[in-house]
Amino acid sequence: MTEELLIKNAVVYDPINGVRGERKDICIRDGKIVASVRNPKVIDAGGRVVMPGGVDVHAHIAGGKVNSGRLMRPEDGRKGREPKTKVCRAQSGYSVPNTFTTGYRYAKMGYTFVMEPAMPPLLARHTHEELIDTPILDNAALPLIDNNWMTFDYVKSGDIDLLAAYIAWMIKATKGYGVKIVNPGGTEAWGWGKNCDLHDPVPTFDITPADIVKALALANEKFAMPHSIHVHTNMLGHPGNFETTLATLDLVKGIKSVKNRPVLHCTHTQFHSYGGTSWKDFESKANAIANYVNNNNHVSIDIGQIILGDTTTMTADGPMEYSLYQITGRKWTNCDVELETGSGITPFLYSGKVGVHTIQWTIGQELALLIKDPWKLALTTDHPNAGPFIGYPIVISTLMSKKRRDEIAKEVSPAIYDKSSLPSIDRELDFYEVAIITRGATAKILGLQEHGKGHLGLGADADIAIYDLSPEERDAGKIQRAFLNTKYTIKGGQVVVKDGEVVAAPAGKTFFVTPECDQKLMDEMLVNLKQKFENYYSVTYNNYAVQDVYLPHPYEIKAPMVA
Amino acid sequence: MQTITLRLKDAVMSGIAKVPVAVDALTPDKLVGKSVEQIKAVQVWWGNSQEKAGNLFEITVEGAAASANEVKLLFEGKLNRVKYIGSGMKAGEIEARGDVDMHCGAEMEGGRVVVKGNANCWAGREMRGGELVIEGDAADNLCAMYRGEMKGMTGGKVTVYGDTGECVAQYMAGGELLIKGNVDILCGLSMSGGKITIEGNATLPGADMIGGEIIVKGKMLEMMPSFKFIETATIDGAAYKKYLGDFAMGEKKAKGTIYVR
Amino acid sequence: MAEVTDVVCSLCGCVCDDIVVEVENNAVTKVKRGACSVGKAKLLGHHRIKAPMMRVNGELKEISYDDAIKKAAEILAHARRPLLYGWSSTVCEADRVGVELAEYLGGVVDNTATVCHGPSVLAIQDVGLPSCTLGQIKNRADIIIYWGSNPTAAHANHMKRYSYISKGFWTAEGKKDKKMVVVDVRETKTSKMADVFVQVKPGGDYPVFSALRAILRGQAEIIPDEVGGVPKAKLLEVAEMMKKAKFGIIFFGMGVTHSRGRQNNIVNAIQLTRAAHLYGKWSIMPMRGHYNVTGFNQVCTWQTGFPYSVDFSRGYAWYNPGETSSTDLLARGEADAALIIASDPGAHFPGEALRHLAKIPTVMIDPFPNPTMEFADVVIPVAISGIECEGGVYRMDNVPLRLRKVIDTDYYIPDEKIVERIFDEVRAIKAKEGGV
Amino acid sequence: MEGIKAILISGRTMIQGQNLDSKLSEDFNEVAVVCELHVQDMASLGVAPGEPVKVTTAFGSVVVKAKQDEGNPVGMVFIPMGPWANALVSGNTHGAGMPSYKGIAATVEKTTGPVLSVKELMRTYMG
Repeated sequence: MTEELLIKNAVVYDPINGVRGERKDICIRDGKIVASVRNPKVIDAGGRVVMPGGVDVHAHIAGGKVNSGRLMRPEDGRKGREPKTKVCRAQSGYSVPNTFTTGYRYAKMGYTFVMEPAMPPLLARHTHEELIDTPILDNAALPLIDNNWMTFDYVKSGDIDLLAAYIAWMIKATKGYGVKIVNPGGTEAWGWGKNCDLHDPVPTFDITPADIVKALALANEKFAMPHSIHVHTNMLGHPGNFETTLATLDLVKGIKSVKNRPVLHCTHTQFHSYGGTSWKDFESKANAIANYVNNNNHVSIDIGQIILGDTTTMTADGPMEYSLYQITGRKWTNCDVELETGSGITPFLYSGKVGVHTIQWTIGQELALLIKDPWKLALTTDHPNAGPFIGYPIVISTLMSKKRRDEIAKEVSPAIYDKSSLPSIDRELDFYEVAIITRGATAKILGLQEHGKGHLGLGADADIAIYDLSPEERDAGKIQRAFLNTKYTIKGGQVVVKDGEVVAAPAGKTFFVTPECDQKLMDEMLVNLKQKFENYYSVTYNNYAVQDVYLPHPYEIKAPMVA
Repeated sequence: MQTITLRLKDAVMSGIAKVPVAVDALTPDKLVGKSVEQIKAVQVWWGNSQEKAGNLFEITVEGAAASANEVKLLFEGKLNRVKYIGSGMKAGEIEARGDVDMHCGAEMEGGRVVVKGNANCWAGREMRGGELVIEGDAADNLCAMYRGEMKGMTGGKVTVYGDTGECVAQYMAGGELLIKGNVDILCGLSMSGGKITIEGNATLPGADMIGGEIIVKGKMLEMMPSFKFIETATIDGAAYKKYLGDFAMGEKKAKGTIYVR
Repeated sequence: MAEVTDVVCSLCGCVCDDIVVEVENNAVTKVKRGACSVGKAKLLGHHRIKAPMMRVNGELKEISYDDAIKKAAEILAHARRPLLYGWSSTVCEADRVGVELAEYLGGVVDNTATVCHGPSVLAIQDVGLPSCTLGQIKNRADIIIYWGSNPTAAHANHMKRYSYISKGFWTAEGKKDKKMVVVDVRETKTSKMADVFVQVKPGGDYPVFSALRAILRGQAEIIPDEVGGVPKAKLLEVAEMMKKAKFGIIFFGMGVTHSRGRQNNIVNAIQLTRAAHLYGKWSIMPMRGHYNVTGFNQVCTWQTGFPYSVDFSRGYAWYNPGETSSTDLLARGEADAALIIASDPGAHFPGEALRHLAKIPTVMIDPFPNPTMEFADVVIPVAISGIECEGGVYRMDNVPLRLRKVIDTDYYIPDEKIVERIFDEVRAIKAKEGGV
Repeated sequence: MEGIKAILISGRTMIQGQNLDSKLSEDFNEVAVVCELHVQDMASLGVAPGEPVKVTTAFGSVVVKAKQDEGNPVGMVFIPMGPWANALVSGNTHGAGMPSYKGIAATVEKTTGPVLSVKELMRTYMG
């Protein structure tokens, strides 16, 4: 029996297909968008705003780091509790919700795909086990290949082909999606309690973070990878770090991708757009970063917008989290991962009364409003670092409403008026641009538009969000409420949310990439890799790779080697 | 003045297993204005299912009350497995005649709770206001925080006539606590504010404290090694040694004070 | 005869994964290398429970798997406050079903951490845990402290694979250029190997941690001459060593989680690690006992938001060890039914708790006969994880590994399947009786 | 010869570990039902290795076999983690979920026995 569904009277915003608020019907059969249907169940969208299912390029939702955050914060778990229902498991948590709640809350916001951006390779199995228990959302994870000793070997020898072979092996071993780089070199230095800026040599390995980023960008483009390297630049959170960010973006300027996409994605850029020399003269440098992005086409960014309130910061940038703990004195967890990467976790309160936090809060919005082309831009809060993903509707309402921004400006620190340009920006995004930065651009940045995501063209996955909004709605409060709880969310042709209630919780698919590397190259690399396991790893080579049983609903993307 | 008497039926605790009854739904501010039938219909948790209050308690109501301040609850019967007495209370009065179970007066904001007996763990947890009097002993984590929080008791007044357990007033940030008996180890652990007066003995009080004040009128059975003697001071005419600490937290944070007889 | 390599040990928190065994007509005949004597004993196999049983007027009688599963479901489905305890000597796949079953029943789910490293979890919730994976220690550590932990008795391969004796990138000479400090209330084989042995008075750990922290924070002069039975000179000696470390690690065990101060000993040990971090790179790690005690805590945390002692009475998770933990539920006489899986409260719980366990209907799921069986009304034998079936586990440093299946069993059923079948029966009972 | 006051602790031993899954077997009985004492304490009790001693705390009493151990300080007794040690432990977890397994005030006396097997010890809990 084929499952047919017809959505009538939808006002569709589908930027990948250039559909800008057209009143249309959407036909669905067997979970896909089709041209016509014969005997469908019918949903009358009643002229409401309809978009493809949301795609989030960067949210820490699954894995060792996130779970350490949950475990260490029962006081966060105690918030947001909901009893189990016939459909839903028991829910808990605000900034570090349990996995079921993550699936339900994203679905209620109309999201259907989330990228876990930081999977420590040695702990990859943990990330996949949590993705299995994250309902509804299709997903993928990016293994961290930034501070790996194998990466250092080939960056030092300059052998990009062998580095490409290592990347191919690592992405297959971890069932990953692409190359994630966090504080390259710095987290290895943190193994001795130290750190590195872009051109500082990594202790003992004496290569620089700049060398690492460049080499990995080149190696990544040796395959037809759907996504570019995903980079958290050095010196996150340090006043004056905008120069490090610009220098990092410039490193890869000449590199081309066979996949006609940028070659570097700069993530949670807000944390990397700081001016001044200390917290006293701290100021926004969003305009400098925005100018660079406007004048170059080899870079995409996601904003990492602050949500005022308490949250849990967690990143592979061990040294940064330690410095945050030293400022707040709150609890602090660290986990260096042998030969590969690290992580740090500490709670943080972003307060509108504090000047620095207020400027941080403006920077994310400045980036979104100063960067002219929304296709280079993704909306994130680096969940939960700058704030929980449940805050996305707030960000959407402030980007769409100058009036809302001015109201908030009056309630926060006056530093907003002399250290940031947000009050002077009048631009308001419309539904079309919002659809770009939350599904269109985000799907393209990840290379998922070729795999049925982020749009409603024929053959696309029937992932659809129907918001209880008329296209003319301009009231920030109504917009915020509507983007928090959809009228309907449809995942793979199945209604999963109705009137803000989860009515079904099917399992999501895990997307992973198989880079097809030349076998001779691979064998040469494996000699070096097996030596590392023999001498330095605490697990054996044969027990390392993630077994297929950890992906009950796999979706494979092959990435052939580029000639 | 209205008095609502709630006598726990013997049958509730007659089984092999003594499954706790949670009465956070039965406080003066939540019951004011309700008829006895409506009170009997209030849902109360007993293990993993809710029961009508009337099925677990014999309930009688005398007099009337215009506001919660004029409502007094009287808990009677075998209360040692009745949890959350007065929890989250905003106004009015509660008297519990007998030993009560955990979370008595937890997250109280106002009103007065008197326990004619011992109170189990977490009495006065995260208290913000109001008064809690325990005429017997209080078990561990009296006036403490919930796991992971940085603040426990922030206001209100608690008096315990008997002894108390471990970690009393952990992460205290405000309010007043008077203990007439002895306290077990680590009273005032990690406190940042508020005042604790112990008329009996104490063991390792004030560890990791960064503010607030502890007075030990009885014997200091074991003193923390990381406190610094400052001077002698007099309180109510008696001489005390004044210590500053906890220097294990570093000089900048060692802003807590302990007075030792 | 076949040789099986890279076998993963299913006994202690070391989870050694380079074991080589010989298998002949479906039995492990030889453990060639990689396992300590304790791991070897399990791999070579012991006496185990032959068949499912049910207690009929005092005596355990053999019954079928189906009947045992039905009886187990009846006991759990009708309970007002069921305790589902254990989960540490089985795989994550079983733990996932167990947490869901507890949620469905409105019961309490808890694991052996509640009598082992539960206090370490409470401490992490107070101050966090600056730590690392074991390989980081193997490659870098120059000062190793075992505090209230006796690896020669409890984690025999620990020093050889990960810490004092192991050789790594910056530690190619093994223990030659490392220092080991052992802090304990008594001398042990481990303390005899130490460069420095600090003998603490029983229950004296807490003030000793605080004294060391004050010294590291420049307040040595206020420290009295003796703290917790340790002379000040010894404290100064240890503090000096800690200041010079390039990469220091503190391993702690039940010597500090079981004694006076409990979780606050661990908070203080973590605070000491943070103070030492002012001078060099310092980490701290609990010596988790069972091979998958950490795994349950991980599964329970991502599924419920909390690591153990989770009470689902109200349909959502209420976490409060000391109220919702197994010893309290039993000693206070609250639980009215118990499911004990992959653990042995009969051997490890206080007598007071066992007196109540004896009074309530109890279901036991385990491959091996143990003292808990004396309390069991239904006994269900299972396949041995890591030998007869595979599954996910988490090592003491939270590194996830996968147990291998080494030999077959055509009779015994894995834990996960048994718990699933009990769950299906519970659903059927509830549907019939119009329950939730 | 009346008993001595002592501090009781318990913990893992290699043999206890090797029999983790066979605690009903004879050799577990042999090996885990011991109470390790300092040689001086053995002398003041007038007890030779292998002879039964009765260990009592505020929460229970159990008969085990004396074993000499150089590691213990005077006044400290060690019983391997297991049924006999835990017969002496309180069920009060002091609001932390963790029983007080170590550092319990105990008295140790010379006795004639009997040393209960694990099964017999478990029977004592079945009122």
